[in-house]
Amino acid sequence: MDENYPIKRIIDDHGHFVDSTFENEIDEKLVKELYYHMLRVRTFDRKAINLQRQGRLGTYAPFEGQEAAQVGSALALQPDDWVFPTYRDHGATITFGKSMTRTFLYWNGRVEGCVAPPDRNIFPPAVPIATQLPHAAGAAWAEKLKGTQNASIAYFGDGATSEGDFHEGINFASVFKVPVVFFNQNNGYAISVPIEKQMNSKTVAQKAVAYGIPGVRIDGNDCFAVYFETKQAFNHARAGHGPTLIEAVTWRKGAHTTADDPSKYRPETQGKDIVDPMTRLELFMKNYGYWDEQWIEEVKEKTANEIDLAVEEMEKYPASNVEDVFDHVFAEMPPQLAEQKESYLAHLERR
Amino acid sequence: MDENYPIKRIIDDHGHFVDSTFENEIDEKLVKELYYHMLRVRTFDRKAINLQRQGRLGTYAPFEGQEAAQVGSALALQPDDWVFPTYRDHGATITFGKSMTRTFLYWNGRVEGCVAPPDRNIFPPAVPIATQLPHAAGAAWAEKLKGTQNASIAYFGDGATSEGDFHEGINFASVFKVPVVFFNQNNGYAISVPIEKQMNSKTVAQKAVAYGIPGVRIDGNDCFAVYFETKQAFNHARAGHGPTLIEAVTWRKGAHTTADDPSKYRPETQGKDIVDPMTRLELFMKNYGYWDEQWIEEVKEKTANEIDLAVEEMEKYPASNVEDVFDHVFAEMPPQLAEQKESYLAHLERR
Amino acid sequence: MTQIVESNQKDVKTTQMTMIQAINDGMRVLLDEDERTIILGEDIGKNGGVFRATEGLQEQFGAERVVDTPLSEAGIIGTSVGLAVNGFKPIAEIQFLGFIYPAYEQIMTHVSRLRMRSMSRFTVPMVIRAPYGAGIRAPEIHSDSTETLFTHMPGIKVVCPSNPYDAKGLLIAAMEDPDPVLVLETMKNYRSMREEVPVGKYTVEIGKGKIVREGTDVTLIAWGAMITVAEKAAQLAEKNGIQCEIIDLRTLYPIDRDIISESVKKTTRAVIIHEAHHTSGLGNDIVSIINDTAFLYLRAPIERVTGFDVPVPFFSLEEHYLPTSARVQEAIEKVVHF
Amino acid sequence: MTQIVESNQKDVKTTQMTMIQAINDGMRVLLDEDERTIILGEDIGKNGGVFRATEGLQEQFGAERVVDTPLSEAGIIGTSVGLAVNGFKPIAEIQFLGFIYPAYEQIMTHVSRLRMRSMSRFTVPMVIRAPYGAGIRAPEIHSDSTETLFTHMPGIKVVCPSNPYDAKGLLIAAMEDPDPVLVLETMKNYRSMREEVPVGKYTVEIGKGKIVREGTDVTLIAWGAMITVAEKAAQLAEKNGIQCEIIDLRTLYPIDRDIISESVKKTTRAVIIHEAHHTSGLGNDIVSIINDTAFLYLRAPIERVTGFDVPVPFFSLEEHYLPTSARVQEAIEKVVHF
Ligand SMILES: Cc1ncc(C[n+]2csc(CCOP(=O)(O)OP(=O)(O)O)c2C)c(N)n1
Ligand SMILES: Cc1ncc(C[n+]2csc(CCOP(=O)(O)OP(=O)(O)O)c2C)c(N)n1
Ligand SMILES: [Mg+2]
Ligand SMILES: [Mg+2]
Repeated sequence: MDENYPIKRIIDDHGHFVDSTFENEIDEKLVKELYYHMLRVRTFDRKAINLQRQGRLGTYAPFEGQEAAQVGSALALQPDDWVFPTYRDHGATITFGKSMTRTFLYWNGRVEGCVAPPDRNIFPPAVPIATQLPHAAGAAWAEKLKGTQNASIAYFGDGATSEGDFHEGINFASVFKVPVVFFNQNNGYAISVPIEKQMNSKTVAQKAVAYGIPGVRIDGNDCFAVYFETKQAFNHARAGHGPTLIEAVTWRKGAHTTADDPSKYRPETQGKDIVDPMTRLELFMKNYGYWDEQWIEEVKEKTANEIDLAVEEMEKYPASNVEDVFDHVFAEMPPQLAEQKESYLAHLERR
Repeated sequence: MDENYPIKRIIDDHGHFVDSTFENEIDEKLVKELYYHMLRVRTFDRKAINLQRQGRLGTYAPFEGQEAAQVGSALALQPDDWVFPTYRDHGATITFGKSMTRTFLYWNGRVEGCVAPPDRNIFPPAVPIATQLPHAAGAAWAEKLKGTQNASIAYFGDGATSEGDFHEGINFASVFKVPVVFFNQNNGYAISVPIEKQMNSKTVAQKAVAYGIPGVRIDGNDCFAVYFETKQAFNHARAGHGPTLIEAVTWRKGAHTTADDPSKYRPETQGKDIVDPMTRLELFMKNYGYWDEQWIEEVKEKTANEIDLAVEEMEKYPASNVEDVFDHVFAEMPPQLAEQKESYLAHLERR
Repeated sequence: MTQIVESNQKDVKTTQMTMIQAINDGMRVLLDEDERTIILGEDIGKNGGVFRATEGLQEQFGAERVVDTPLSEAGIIGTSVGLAVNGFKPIAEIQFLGFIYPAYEQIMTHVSRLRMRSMSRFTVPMVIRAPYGAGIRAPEIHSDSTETLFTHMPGIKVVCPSNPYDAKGLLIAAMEDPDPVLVLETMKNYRSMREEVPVGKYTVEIGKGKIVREGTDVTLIAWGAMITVAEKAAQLAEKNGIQCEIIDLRTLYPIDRDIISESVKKTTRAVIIHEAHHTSGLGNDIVSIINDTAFLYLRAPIERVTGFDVPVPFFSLEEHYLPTSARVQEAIEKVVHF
Repeated sequence: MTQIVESNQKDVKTTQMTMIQAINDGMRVLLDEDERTIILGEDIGKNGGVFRATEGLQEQFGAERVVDTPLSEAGIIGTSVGLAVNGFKPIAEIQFLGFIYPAYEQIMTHVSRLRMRSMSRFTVPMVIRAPYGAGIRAPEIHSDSTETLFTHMPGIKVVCPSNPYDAKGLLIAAMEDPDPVLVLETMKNYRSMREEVPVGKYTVEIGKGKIVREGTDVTLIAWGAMITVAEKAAQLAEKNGIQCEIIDLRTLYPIDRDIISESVKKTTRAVIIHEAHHTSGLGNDIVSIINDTAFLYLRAPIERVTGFDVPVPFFSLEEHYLPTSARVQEAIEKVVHF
């Protein structure tokens, strides 16, 4: 079956074109945009790991290795689209417009970290695996009913494909032909469980057959493949043709989270042959004359400053407000809850 | 995609061979066995509807039109196999050895109706849709671990394919390569919802691709196709090659249950062109010299008597025992439950 | 029966309706007045629902607004979350409460928590309707009464009307509520009574119980199908000179503590009746409310008459599972003669 | 602290263990003594579980008996039902209690009801282990404490050890039980204490609470992580001359009513502490038990110190959600000075 789902690539491991379909659409603007965002989120990611090590952040889920998949797909979105991320997709959400400060806050156990800017429809990260797929279908359905051109994207991992909600969400989307892109990052592992223990199918993409929708398998470390295939899936969706399942084959370079020790379950050498998505883009830029040392230095500096500022903002952020424990359960607090709040605040006063 | 899943048939609508693969294995014994059981369960089914109309049975789920699918598959089982039916699969369970009396009792709201003979591993009918698929995988897994040649069969409908448990059950079975046959009866409707509103895929069989297992689409009204394809799937399973998904395309001739009125949601004419599975077998028997009027009369009489006896037994069955409300919750009753039982029995005494 | 009639509307046109008709009528009003209303469920379209709750609605409002879904409760609830967040007002029908469990994760982790998680940026104004309860000779699992699973879930309200008027009024109130509301509908009462129900729109306030019979000696607290049981028991008790007050709780979360507390302070005795299991049933919450608010008034231990701690039995035995007026009557005698 | 030591075994070899080690050791014993024992879960193999509960077990007993499953809780529980019915004794690990919801239907309609449905022909002797509770700075949903969802489910037992000794003993007892048992493990105590735990096999009886501190003035009833909170509060109260008795309930279904009733009859006052939400929390059941069995002894309304009726907040605020010894102390003062 997997022979029906060859991995689509636009550039190879050495940064050379292997597919020229989109060659004309690749220009300096796009290349720099991809590079800029990938560098930016990678720098964020590494900073977050450092902060966690220093005890300035809680347990953190890194995405290093998945930048091409996350940035490439996020850049394919329109501003009014809907994004349904997991806990590992802040590379995508930051690229789409979520604030870094808020993202740091999220990893410090701050609910404020879930809130995206008002002009971006970004759901809070889904922690219960695969539960966001039906939401993406529902939001897309609403857009269809409203008659807009907006669409949804649901991010999820290889492990998520085993949950019922994966199945039910895609089934609904396919039956109601709603504009949604199911974007799977197959990063090889669900915590410690390798993909061959997760599923008996050789690919995630082939699962699209179950729903009679297109399934596309792409090299998730090739930012161009990700960008253009996601864009195509969105075009398909916006044109009223319904959902697409994209499998972006990528690799989680680091631990599942900072609390995880991958050496317990995967060989040191595994994945070492995979060319890093940033390296691949750099090679491409050098091969095709996009490499601009000065611009890169500027971008690095700008990004570093931006992130430092975000760290500062995060650390200066007003302390958690105990009232938030009670205030966002209902629009209007039921009497018993109001009483609980009141009596707890009074208790705190007394202490 | 559906072109990959043509409907397999052995005999056509007129009872003529269209596939000779199994011709040598079709002998008088098999033909008569199929005929006998299909007649037997159809007679049971019609009797049950009559009893319901007379108020002698509760709401009943008829299976007329699905006899070939149920009998053909049940005859492919070995005595030590495990059967996981729904509420509509008593054609299969009766064929496999469940008592008719108990089956009637089931439809009279008697829990005794769930209990199969000790030498038959038949689960109680699964009422919550698709929940039995993981059970079938688990029981089959146990057989594999024990090193036996036994296998499971899970019966389920087209509607069931939309539930998460369908997906999770087959995924487990495929990953652990356990000996189970997932036997889908696509009877066109889930209550009032036609298959094209249930799924966007043209077939159920193609959903097997998602799990990297064989998917087979058969004419569920051709008892030979059902029998031999199910047998093959069992051989595959017993040989250690894992699960198969079979889609038996059939037709629910009657109502969803006796409480349902199909004229509300499906045109009178729909399905009228489908040749009844019994008629097809009869035509086959006539075409190929198996028709034996005398034997058929004997079988009809025998069956009618057997069913009358079962009705009698059901109606003479000892009244429901109120203690059963309490006695099968735990092996040993916790004190509070024992107290509830005691005080309720005392209350009944007082009245 | 001393039915205390609410009438916030005067001179309202009314018509005779059963509870199922009132629910159907309520949905028609909601579909009619707001085009964002969308109904999702299994068999609710042409078939009009297995209880005919949505009869005629698809015909009137089209298949885009009254939608037959695949057989998938998590799908129904999960997509409803997306629809609700994105501007629609879904009414999700779960065919029977016993089939809500596959959607439990969606309700528990999203329907009820999305407001909190997003600090009220994303809210889920939706209604989940679910027929519940035993006593109609339905197959297994169709008869569960597991309201506790939802009252123990911060972020969702739970209502449970016992009659046509409340059913329509609470359904409309639920849809006007900015937060998710689970509407539990007792199947036993779907067609068991008919009463005058206002034509058009009106609401019954969520969070308010109702005294449906006034009395001085003991307070009976019940909801849904158990109101009828309580009323019969009260009639029996009256023959022995015991005057029961009956509270129809109507909303199970947030519970109307005041109505309970005031009544028990007056009567000094209480019997709680529910068909859910005894252990962790909502009756325990009511015992606590009385403990918290009327401790010094209580003259006898509170009695609870409930479903037993057993799975709801197959229908040949279900009458033994359900509270009966005879059991309630004994409980009344017990608290009165403590 | 007046720890009352149980010793049904004399001269037993013991060794120092944390709770997580005791659980690991318990599973080793079970795998070792019965080859029908099989463990299923996410990340329990090479990784040894996210809390190391299954550390070393796959290495020792093989990947056929300690099985990494796909990420699918309904799959884990559903296949365990099939395994259990067909002769195996599964221990199913749910990575966190907050992720049990996708399996809720399987537990509610099959694990707990198959015995009833088959009149005891098919039984489901299995154990479900689930870490639960807040206070370890885990992400959202990882911190739920929703035992009520299982105590309100006839056909399954629920235990909740607070210490290494009970954790191992209850786990082994759960596996010996002919019926399904849910073992709730407080993550907060996984490594917070070490104590002497017998090497090899022993059991702690299901259904029996334990007095972990004797006192005369007020009974504190708690379980899991709340035992520590109760103990601190008792120490604070002692300074004010109040002697608290503490019951570690240990089993949440079936509850040990006698131990509660006897203690409250003695102390005449009770404070219940649990981290689950207030409404429909198990505290209400305990209030009812006291109402039913010690009504005339009670000198003050029972106080409950619980998690609030809000979703467990993100971890920066979780300490405000959880009962504290300060809140318990106030409740103690309140019942004593009523
Ligand atoms: C329903 C549910 N079960 C278990 C978990 C615990 N858990 C968190 S992440 C994870 C693995 C997810 O793997 P995958 O979907 O491949 O995404 P990745 O982490 O690789 O990005 C698990 C098991 C959870 N969050 N939700
Ligand atoms: C989880 C769940 N949801 C809803 C129902 C109500 N229900 C009973 S049968 C049925 C349709 C099933 O259709 P299908 O799977 O095609 O089987 P068929 O009845 O056609 O044999 C529905 C919706 C149920 N039993 N379980
Ligand atoms: Mg992964
Ligand atoms: Mg069907």
